[in-house]
Amino acid sequence: MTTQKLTLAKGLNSGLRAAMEADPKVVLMGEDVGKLGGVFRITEGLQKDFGEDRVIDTPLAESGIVGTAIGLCLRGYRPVVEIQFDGFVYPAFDQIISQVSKMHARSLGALRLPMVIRIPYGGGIGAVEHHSESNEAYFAHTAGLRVVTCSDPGDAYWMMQQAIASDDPVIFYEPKRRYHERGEVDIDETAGAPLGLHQAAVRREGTDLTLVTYGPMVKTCLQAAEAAAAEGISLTVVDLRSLSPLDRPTVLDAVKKTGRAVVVHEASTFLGMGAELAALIQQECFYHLEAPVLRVGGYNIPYPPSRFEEEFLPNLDRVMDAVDRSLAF
Amino acid sequence: MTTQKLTLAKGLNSGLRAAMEADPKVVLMGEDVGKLGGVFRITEGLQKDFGEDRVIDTPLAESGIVGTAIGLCLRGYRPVVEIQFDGFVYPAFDQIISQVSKMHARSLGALRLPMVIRIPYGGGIGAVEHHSESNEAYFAHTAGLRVVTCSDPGDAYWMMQQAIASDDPVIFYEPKRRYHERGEVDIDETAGAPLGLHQAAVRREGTDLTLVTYGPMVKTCLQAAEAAAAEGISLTVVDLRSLSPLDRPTVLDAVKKTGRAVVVHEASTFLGMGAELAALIQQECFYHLEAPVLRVGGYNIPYPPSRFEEEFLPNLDRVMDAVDRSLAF
Amino acid sequence: MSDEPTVRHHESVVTPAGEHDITDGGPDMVQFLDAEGNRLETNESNAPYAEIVEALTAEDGRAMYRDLVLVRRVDAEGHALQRQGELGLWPSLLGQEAAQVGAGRAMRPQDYAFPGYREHGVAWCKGVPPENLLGMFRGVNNGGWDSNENNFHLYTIVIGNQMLHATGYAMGIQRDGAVGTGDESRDAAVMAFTGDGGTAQGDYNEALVFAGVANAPVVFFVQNNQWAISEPNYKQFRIPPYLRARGFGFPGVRVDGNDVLASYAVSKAAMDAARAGQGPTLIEAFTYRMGAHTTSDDPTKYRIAAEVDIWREKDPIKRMRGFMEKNGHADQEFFDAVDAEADEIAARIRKACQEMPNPELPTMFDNIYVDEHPVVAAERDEFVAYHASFEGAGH
Amino acid sequence: MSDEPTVRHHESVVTPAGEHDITDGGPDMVQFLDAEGNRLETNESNAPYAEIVEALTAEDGRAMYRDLVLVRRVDAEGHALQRQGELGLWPSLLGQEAAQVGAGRAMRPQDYAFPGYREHGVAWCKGVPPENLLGMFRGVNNGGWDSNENNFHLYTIVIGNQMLHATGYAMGIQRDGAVGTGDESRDAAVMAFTGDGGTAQGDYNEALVFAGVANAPVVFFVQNNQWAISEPNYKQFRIPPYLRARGFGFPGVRVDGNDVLASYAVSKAAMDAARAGQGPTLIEAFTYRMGAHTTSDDPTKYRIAAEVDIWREKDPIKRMRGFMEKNGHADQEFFDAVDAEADEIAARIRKACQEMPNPELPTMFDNIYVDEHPVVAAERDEFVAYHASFEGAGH
Ligand SMILES: Cc1ncc(C[n+]2csc(CCOP(=O)(O)OP(=O)(O)O)c2C)c(N)n1
Ligand SMILES: Cc1ncc(C[n+]2csc(CCOP(=O)(O)OP(=O)(O)O)c2C)c(N)n1
Ligand SMILES: [Mg+2]
Ligand SMILES: [Mg+2]
Repeated sequence: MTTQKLTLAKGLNSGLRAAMEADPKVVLMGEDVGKLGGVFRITEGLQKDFGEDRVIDTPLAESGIVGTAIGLCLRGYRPVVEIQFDGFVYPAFDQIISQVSKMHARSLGALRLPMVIRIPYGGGIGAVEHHSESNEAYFAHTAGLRVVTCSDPGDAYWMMQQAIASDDPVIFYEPKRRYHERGEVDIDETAGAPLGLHQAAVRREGTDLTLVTYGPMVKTCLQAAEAAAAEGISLTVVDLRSLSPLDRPTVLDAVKKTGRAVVVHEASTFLGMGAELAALIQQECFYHLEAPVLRVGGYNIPYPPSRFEEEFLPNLDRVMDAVDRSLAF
Repeated sequence: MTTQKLTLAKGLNSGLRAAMEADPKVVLMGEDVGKLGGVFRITEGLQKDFGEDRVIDTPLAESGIVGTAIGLCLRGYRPVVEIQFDGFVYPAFDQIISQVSKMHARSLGALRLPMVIRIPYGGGIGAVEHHSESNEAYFAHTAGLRVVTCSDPGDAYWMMQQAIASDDPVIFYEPKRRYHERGEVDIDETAGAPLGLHQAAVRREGTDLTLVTYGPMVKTCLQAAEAAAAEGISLTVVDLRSLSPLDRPTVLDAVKKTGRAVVVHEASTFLGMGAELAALIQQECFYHLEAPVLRVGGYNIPYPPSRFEEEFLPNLDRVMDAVDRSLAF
Repeated sequence: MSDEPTVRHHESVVTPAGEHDITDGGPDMVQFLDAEGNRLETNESNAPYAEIVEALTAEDGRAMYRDLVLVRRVDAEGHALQRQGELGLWPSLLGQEAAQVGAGRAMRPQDYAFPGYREHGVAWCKGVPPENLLGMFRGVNNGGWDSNENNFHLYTIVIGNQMLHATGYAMGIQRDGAVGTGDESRDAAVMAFTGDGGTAQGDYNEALVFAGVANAPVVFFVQNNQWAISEPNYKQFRIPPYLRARGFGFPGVRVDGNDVLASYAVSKAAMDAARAGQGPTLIEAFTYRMGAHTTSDDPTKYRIAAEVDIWREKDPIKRMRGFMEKNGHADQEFFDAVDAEADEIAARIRKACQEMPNPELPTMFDNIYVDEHPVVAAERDEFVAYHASFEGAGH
Repeated sequence: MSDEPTVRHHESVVTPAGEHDITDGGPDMVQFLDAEGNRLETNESNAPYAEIVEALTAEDGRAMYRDLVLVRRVDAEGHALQRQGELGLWPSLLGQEAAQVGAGRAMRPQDYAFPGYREHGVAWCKGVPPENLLGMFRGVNNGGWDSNENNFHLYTIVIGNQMLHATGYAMGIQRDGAVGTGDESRDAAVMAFTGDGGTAQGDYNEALVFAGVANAPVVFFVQNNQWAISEPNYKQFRIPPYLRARGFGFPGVRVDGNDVLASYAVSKAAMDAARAGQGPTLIEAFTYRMGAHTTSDDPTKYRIAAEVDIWREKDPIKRMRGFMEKNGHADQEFFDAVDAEADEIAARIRKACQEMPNPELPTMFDNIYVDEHPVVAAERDEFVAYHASFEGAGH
């Protein structure tokens, strides 16, 4: 075991570097990904080391970026596209929905689009409008895409490499408020990634209730579990890691053991991931459930100005409140 | 009561005409909406009667159409935008998500976008790719939008006028495979619309199970209820009409009475409307449910070539199969 | 190419709708054959391409003519098959054969084409068996050929999308070092096809930006057939499509899309330049959609017959045949042989279409993902089990 | 305007990165004042606008100068407030004051402006109190002014979106019959602002298409400040932004964005033409972003100080002051008074910012919809009840 203490951002950066070293067909594309290293410095140093042809500062047009990335895939490349912020992926929505998700099926398997679309997402950083959104449900609803998100530096490092290695298109969500969190990362290449790209991880095991969450909310839920433990409540925390496909067995096993579940995410609840999880859990754990599956998420309003975000986003209190309501049911 | 026998398409056309007559600020925009009357003839005759300034053949660019419609709203107009087919709304996605849904909130209420975006949706017409999609979940998940759909000529006529009268932006889904279905429409203006824009309608009352559905699947579900009745099974059929907001009381009352529910739609089930409905119902009707809420929808694959669509879309058999599974639970 | 029209500041340049002449391509248009097939004099517009045309042999001309006739026949058969209920839809290329054959023949095998949905003639030139085009219009698949077999991408229906794919593919060619090496079998370029209406889309214009910035080896080939379903040119742009290139910093040329020699020469020059590393070119082929937009369309709603009559006079096949006859490049035997071949191909296509099996239902779950996907796998299994449950049940 | 540069066919026109001179606007650029404030001779480029400049009085010049100074001070205060933690972010307009004041002053009250996020100078000219700009950067709102009060739309952050809004608004003006009537207080036009990077977006180009086709009264004002965050011009386009208009059929002009007289004159001519029914114009203001992209940015990562030094010499305020001094249009007293006024405004803004109350939490549920929405209403009620449950609980 060779470990390094890395931030989540550095984990991503190292993961990108490893993938670029392993395969000359891997290219990075996006706005400001070159000299600047991206506004979050995730691609820092990579243009210097791999050249302008492999780390491409594109014109300011997201449909153009994803659209040309498709062409590069068709020519045998494996582009990793950076969308600068969550709220700027929509100009590329058409290319993603009409083309990226459907090309393999449309071509009866002849064509592949091994593309990764990186999206720094979520709030909590005091940003202006369009810089704090959680739009994963749009892509998770879209057949033909894979959608994943990391919650710690180790996953950042390994999942990035797995996503790039995937022959299917992957939407890779990066929890931007956790970019600077540090953690030990096992970078032992011979041992490989500890988990598959689409496996959920049980981050903590408990007996009373299961928190199902992902990305930036994993930390919040682990804190909630800590706080709950102090009150004698034992929580399981499942980090989904993959939103599409969902790792159903891991989720369902956890909920069956606890009989209660609360889903936590930053996105609005109406038709958010929590809707799918609640629908799935009630269907598969009907006789195990002692209370309805509850959802804690952003309210069903556009992401508010940042002075509201602390109360808009699920926080420790709101998670605990839902836990209490479930236990009291 | 003044009734007319109209097709659903003609109901929409008459609704548009009535709205244009009532308010000179109502303008129609889209590709081929002028002389051609739209590829489905929903705007037939309107350019002739209201002129080119009010029925605008736009350039072939959906972002441009919605984006300029926003500008027209800001100048006091009430544009009704036609998207030619469901699969062509994505180029306008950015304008809809970043601007249409958020402008009122962003301006602290100072600005309004009373816009209707009409989308002919769904499959079953033997069309080529991109012409049969059901993408309502994307918009229903988006706070700031209202999303409705009609299932018969009467709703087509009245809901179109209500949507245009709404000061909020409305995504109006038209079930294209039902355009040519006929029905009696009460066009008595003094009596007004029989239901509010966001009310669900109980199309049939039963005792054993509630089918929750909307748009093109209403007819299918009514046929299923008919078939079930022949087998001694009594089904309630709720036509949602509004997908955002949902008419929760009507749905929940119906399910509480029957204790069982199946949601039916053409869209893929994963994070489709059925996910939200199942999540809602299990939460609000926990002790009333005798079986998990089941979902019948398109499979979780891109809309397939038309030779597959009969088996891809929920049909009588698949609805009945779900009913049987629920009852056997 | 002639001088570019001047756009003067603070003088209105709007051309009232009525003034858009949709039957005359104007002096900038590169043309070699008149409507009767007479070889035109060298003029400012066609001069840069004259050498290419001069180099063509009678044999080349016959091959082009054969393509024109066969492609028209393929198209007619597609149309007929739709009328007879064998296909759900058919977008006819009638009138646009010369534009497409000229472009198609300017490509080398290693060049890649990104078509819209009407490029049956380009498909033909790239060697795609026409039977393969039918599947998507019959509803048995969404694209029935392996793009990499003939370097002809799948048809793209969402207007504009493929322009960016083409540009990205060209950027890949650059990264492969397959531009400007001088090696005829190595250097490659891309051709991207769209229509007059397609020029309004954001994606189209972004493709011009990306291609310009990257100096990518891509040729944008716009078939201006005067109509985007029911909308005439003046509803899509203020000045003709070939002039759009001036705003992006690379050459734009208008060519007579009904003159196969001109279309070929202009396309070849642009593709040669692209392969040589000189970057993108935009070509507007000025032509006409003789038929309906697709078999679902009714053009009598929005256009007058007189317009179609004018364009019938400019027919691309008649013109090429006139040229060949006038110059003794082919005899009646040749023309008869081509027609006979067309009959054969039509019969072959018809047979292939009628015999095309319905796909096995569970295959709809195939190839959604490269790697196994649990949701899709579970649904396929359920689907198979569900359908098995009916078997023998007489359901 | 000078002749348009020729783009020749089949010759590469790519300009290697190094050749993009980002400090010299070239001969097409309309300019009236040199860096020291000397009035330039009439030349081919500025001649069409000379009359407008001639008509300006010394009083006009002083008013412009005052705007330049006050706007710079407003901006500096915004920057300082961010540095002190009062704002979350500030995008500085430093260096672009003349471009914006010139454009802003060319608008009449009934003209509508659609800004990006850096148009503090345009906001100022349209009469928006600068305090109102702070809310969104402080995180208390997403746009703190009523656009219709000053006909200045909310800032738009998603690059390109507002270009279409502007075009649509202009189409509305046409439908209201408020174009070309000759009534000075009635005829209206729109100005739409974006940056050099913004010209790559599909929306931007679609706006050019729609505006061209509709002949809409809209002026596209591109501030080419040479950088889109870390990306220089040559990564966004192959030829300068003002030439883009040539591809869409209406006039494009490059103006010295650091010369307020030039920016005003060119903007006025374009707006007058738009109001008169002559359709759209594209203006590129050639200028420079003296500061970081925003307070979050670190330009030392990607650009050299020498470049900034060159542009410092071209400072718009120094230049206008030089002109006024040379011509005796203002005395020291005037300059001191403007500086004093700037101090006052800065103090006022600072105070307003510091005193800006945090919004009441439940107001986040307000104005999501015009009409009551059950989900939002229920969540607001739950939210209020939930927070009430903490009260007094010392939570
Ligand atoms: C994004 C998108 N919007 C709308 C359509 C529907 N549509 C199909 S063809 C067409 C007109 C295309 O006109 P043009 O580009 O001139 O090509 P042509 O059909 O004349 O060859 C339209 C509007 C589409 N396919 N894609
Ligand atoms: C659609 C979109 N993509 C990305 C961004 C992030 N972003 C903000 S400003 C900017 C650069 C803009 O450059 P330019 O248009 O030249 O304007 P400037 O900031 O120089 O005034 C980028 C990429 C955005 N706001 N919107
Ligand atoms: Mg056309
Ligand atoms: Mg800039």
